[in-house]
Amino acid sequence: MKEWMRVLRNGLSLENPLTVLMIGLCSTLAVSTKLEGAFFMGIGVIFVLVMSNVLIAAVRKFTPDEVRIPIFIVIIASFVTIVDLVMKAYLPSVYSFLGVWIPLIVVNCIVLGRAEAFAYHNTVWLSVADGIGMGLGYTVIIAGLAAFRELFGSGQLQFLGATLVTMPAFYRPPNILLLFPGAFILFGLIIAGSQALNRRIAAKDAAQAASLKEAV
Amino acid sequence: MLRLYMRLGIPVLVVCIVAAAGLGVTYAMTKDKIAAQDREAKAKSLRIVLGRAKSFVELDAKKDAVVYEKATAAAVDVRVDGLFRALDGTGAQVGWGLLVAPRGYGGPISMAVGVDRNGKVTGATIASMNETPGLGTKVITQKDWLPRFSGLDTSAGTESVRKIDTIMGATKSSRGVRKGVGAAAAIYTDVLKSLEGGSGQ
Amino acid sequence: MSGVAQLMLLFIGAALVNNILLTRFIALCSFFGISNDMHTSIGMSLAVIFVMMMASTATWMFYYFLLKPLGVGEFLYIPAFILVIAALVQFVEMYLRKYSPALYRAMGIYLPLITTNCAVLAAATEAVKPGFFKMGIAYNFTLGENLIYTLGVSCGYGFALLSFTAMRERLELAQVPEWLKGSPMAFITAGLLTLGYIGLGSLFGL
Amino acid sequence: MDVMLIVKAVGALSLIGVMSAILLATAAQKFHVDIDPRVQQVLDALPGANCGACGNPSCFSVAEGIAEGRLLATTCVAGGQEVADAVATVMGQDTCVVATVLACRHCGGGTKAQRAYVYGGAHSCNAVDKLAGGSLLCPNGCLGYGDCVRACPFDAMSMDERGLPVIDLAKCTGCGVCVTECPRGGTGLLELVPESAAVVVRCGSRDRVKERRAYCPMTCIACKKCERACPSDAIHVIDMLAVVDYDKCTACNTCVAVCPQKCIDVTGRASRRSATVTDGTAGDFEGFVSKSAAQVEEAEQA
Repeated sequence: MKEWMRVLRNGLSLENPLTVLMIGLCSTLAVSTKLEGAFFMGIGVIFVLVMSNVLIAAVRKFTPDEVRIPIFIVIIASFVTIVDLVMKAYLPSVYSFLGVWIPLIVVNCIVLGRAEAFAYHNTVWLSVADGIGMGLGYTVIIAGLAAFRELFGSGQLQFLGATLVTMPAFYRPPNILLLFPGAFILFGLIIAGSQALNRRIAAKDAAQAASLKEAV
Repeated sequence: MLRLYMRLGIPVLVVCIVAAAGLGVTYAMTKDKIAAQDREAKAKSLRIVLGRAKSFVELDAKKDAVVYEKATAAAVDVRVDGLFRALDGTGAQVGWGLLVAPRGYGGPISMAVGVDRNGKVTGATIASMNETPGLGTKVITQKDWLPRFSGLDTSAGTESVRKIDTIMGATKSSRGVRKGVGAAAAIYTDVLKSLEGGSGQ
Repeated sequence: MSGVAQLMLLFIGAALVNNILLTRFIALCSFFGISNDMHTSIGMSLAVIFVMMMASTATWMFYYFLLKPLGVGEFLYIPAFILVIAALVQFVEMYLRKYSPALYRAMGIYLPLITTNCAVLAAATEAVKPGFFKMGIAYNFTLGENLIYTLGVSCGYGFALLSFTAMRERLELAQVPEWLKGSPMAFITAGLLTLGYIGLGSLFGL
Repeated sequence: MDVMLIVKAVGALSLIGVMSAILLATAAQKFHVDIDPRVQQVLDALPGANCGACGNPSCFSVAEGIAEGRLLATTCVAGGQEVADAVATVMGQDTCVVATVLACRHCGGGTKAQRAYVYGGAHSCNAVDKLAGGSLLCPNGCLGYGDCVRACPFDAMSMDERGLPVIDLAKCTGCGVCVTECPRGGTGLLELVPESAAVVVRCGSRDRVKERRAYCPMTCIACKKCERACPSDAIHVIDMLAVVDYDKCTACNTCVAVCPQKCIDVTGRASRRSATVTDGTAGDFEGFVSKSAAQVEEAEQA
């Protein structure tokens, strides 16, 4: 169980797929103009990640090495299609916003990457943790980015049809935030921030290690 | 030799069969729901442009293939997504609902256009599009623009929309929408007008 | 529009105006991942052009000769396409290693990466589901148009990748604020590059 | 439920799946390239940095070459003896001795050397060097923009306060990437020397002595004191520049002590002197004044 929690936390912080590993960027930047869309995208990715991780971990003993990529990718594609169909049927408004990006979950490097790097070598139980951790790590970043872009780019923040926050009337939302260049620049700043944070943590660790040494 | 084929083929085959079966089941379960959503979305935008009509009957893609062919030809480079007879409560035809998709800045703009039996546009609305937020979206957010198409005479075909100005800052998008209405007008004058009368009732 | 002119427009539209990397946000992973080094970028671009042409031809045929007639294209296209792409990429890799070591050395190591390159799947899907990826297509393609279109998309990919790599190589030497060094600066540069591509939208009335 | 549809779906996807499997299986046989299993083992033994120091494009191509017998087990210059031993074990050969080399720098001028012009362009030695022969008056001195530091695949180099690259000999593998990258590497600013090298002349200027005295406080003035003092005839002034013959040098450090310019310096892994220790610091810049032979000895003992 301890191991399980460790794997779960890994996805959230140390190996966060977006800010640390920098994979799965396409959908992150494109979908993060609306909080609601980003949220459901995250849910979709978590579902696909967990299910495909579980299945791949389960069949890993019976998979010949030469055809493992086709097998993984069919499994992943099937779950993606399920998300695609279910969302189309039950969440049409979300689907009309996300539609394009759902099929691209298949080629989202996070999913195949985790299948190869983790699920293929680990047990079903741990793979679940990895799927949830990685998926949550993705969702947190993408939803945060979306909330920021929606609030400051369009002047109000909506979720499931309810308006959560509205900027005061004198605020004139800059369009650039909703456009592609804004997404790139904003994401660049986010990475700069997270790098600075990591550096500070590393420096602190080093200082701590040094003081320990002295004490010894 | 054969063993290699079996060793590689069987796992792939099994995975494919299971995956396809699973997807088939999911598709069968969601198919009706998706079709209903689709119909609902279409009907919703059609009701906006032709409020008088109680029901819409789509021209069958197989039975009326000729009509669709002619309509596509009349629409030039605007995609024709569907042609609907608009019926009132008694089943009498009050006009036509047309679903067209002209090209805007960010890809096709799916829109609905209503035309009444006098050849006047009753309204135009946008069902979905991918225009730039804040710029191309002005075709919707500028509230007084789309209603300007109402009452437009369709007799001049694609030229009918000439007198509607495009929106500054959303030139491509508004030109696309204009083109969509123009195509609908052309389809009506060239094709649908002659189909009116008894057949709808 | 005459045939040749239309094909030209199709190509330019796919390569520049609707550039897959900079206006559609597709295939960004490889865009940031390998744009450090010019040699790598050239190899990857060549490999992408090559694989995309083959893959989209194959998926087009599978779609129109198998999936569509059976009426299962609607929900089976994702697994079917990606399976075809994955198998094809692996096959090409093996073939090149055996028969064209020179070519294999030039782009061989990038081939496995292409399976997860969204651009290939996106272009293949767009060709049979027009307008799906909003890449400026309004009708179903014939095989020939599909080829031209795919060539346009992949050349656009290569063009964007190479120009971005050139910028990043120059950026290496520039004096950038310490906290922006490395990938943050790369993202900001990409943002400015996309600004330029937005301007291309008014080109040729596309 | 539409059974027929599911059957069709299963049929279509299975067909594609089986076709791909057959394609791959056939390819695996038809295009089978006999890869020597030793290639992988050799590859595992190599550092895998793909540094290109050996003149081959990648570690994989080296592994192939070694397995085919085209290349020697000692090909990897970066890996040194350890890697060569491991590779030789894989290949079933006797272990062979590698002549390890290290990088060293022949310049002590740094920021104190006079400039020909003020340069404000791209931060790159290669760029400066192309602009009117570089911003330094000295044609062989270090330009100080750190191309070598960025190029070093082993993170063994860093720029110090004097604007000179310092080589951490504990990390340096002698791969030579810095020498290739340095625009003045070809004229001897950076050089690969044997691991046993104990002293280094921190000047490589080919200018006339009078001129180089005018623009650099550190330069070798060709006074021949070192040549006369050397007990083992290992240092000579050739073309107005002191040059060490490492075959003869016994690391007695006499030359270091007699040099009036303090331009000869202690270095080398053999003397366990990381360049950062003996290579002077910003404080004692004016020709390593504060460093006497006694101090060097002291440093050695510590």
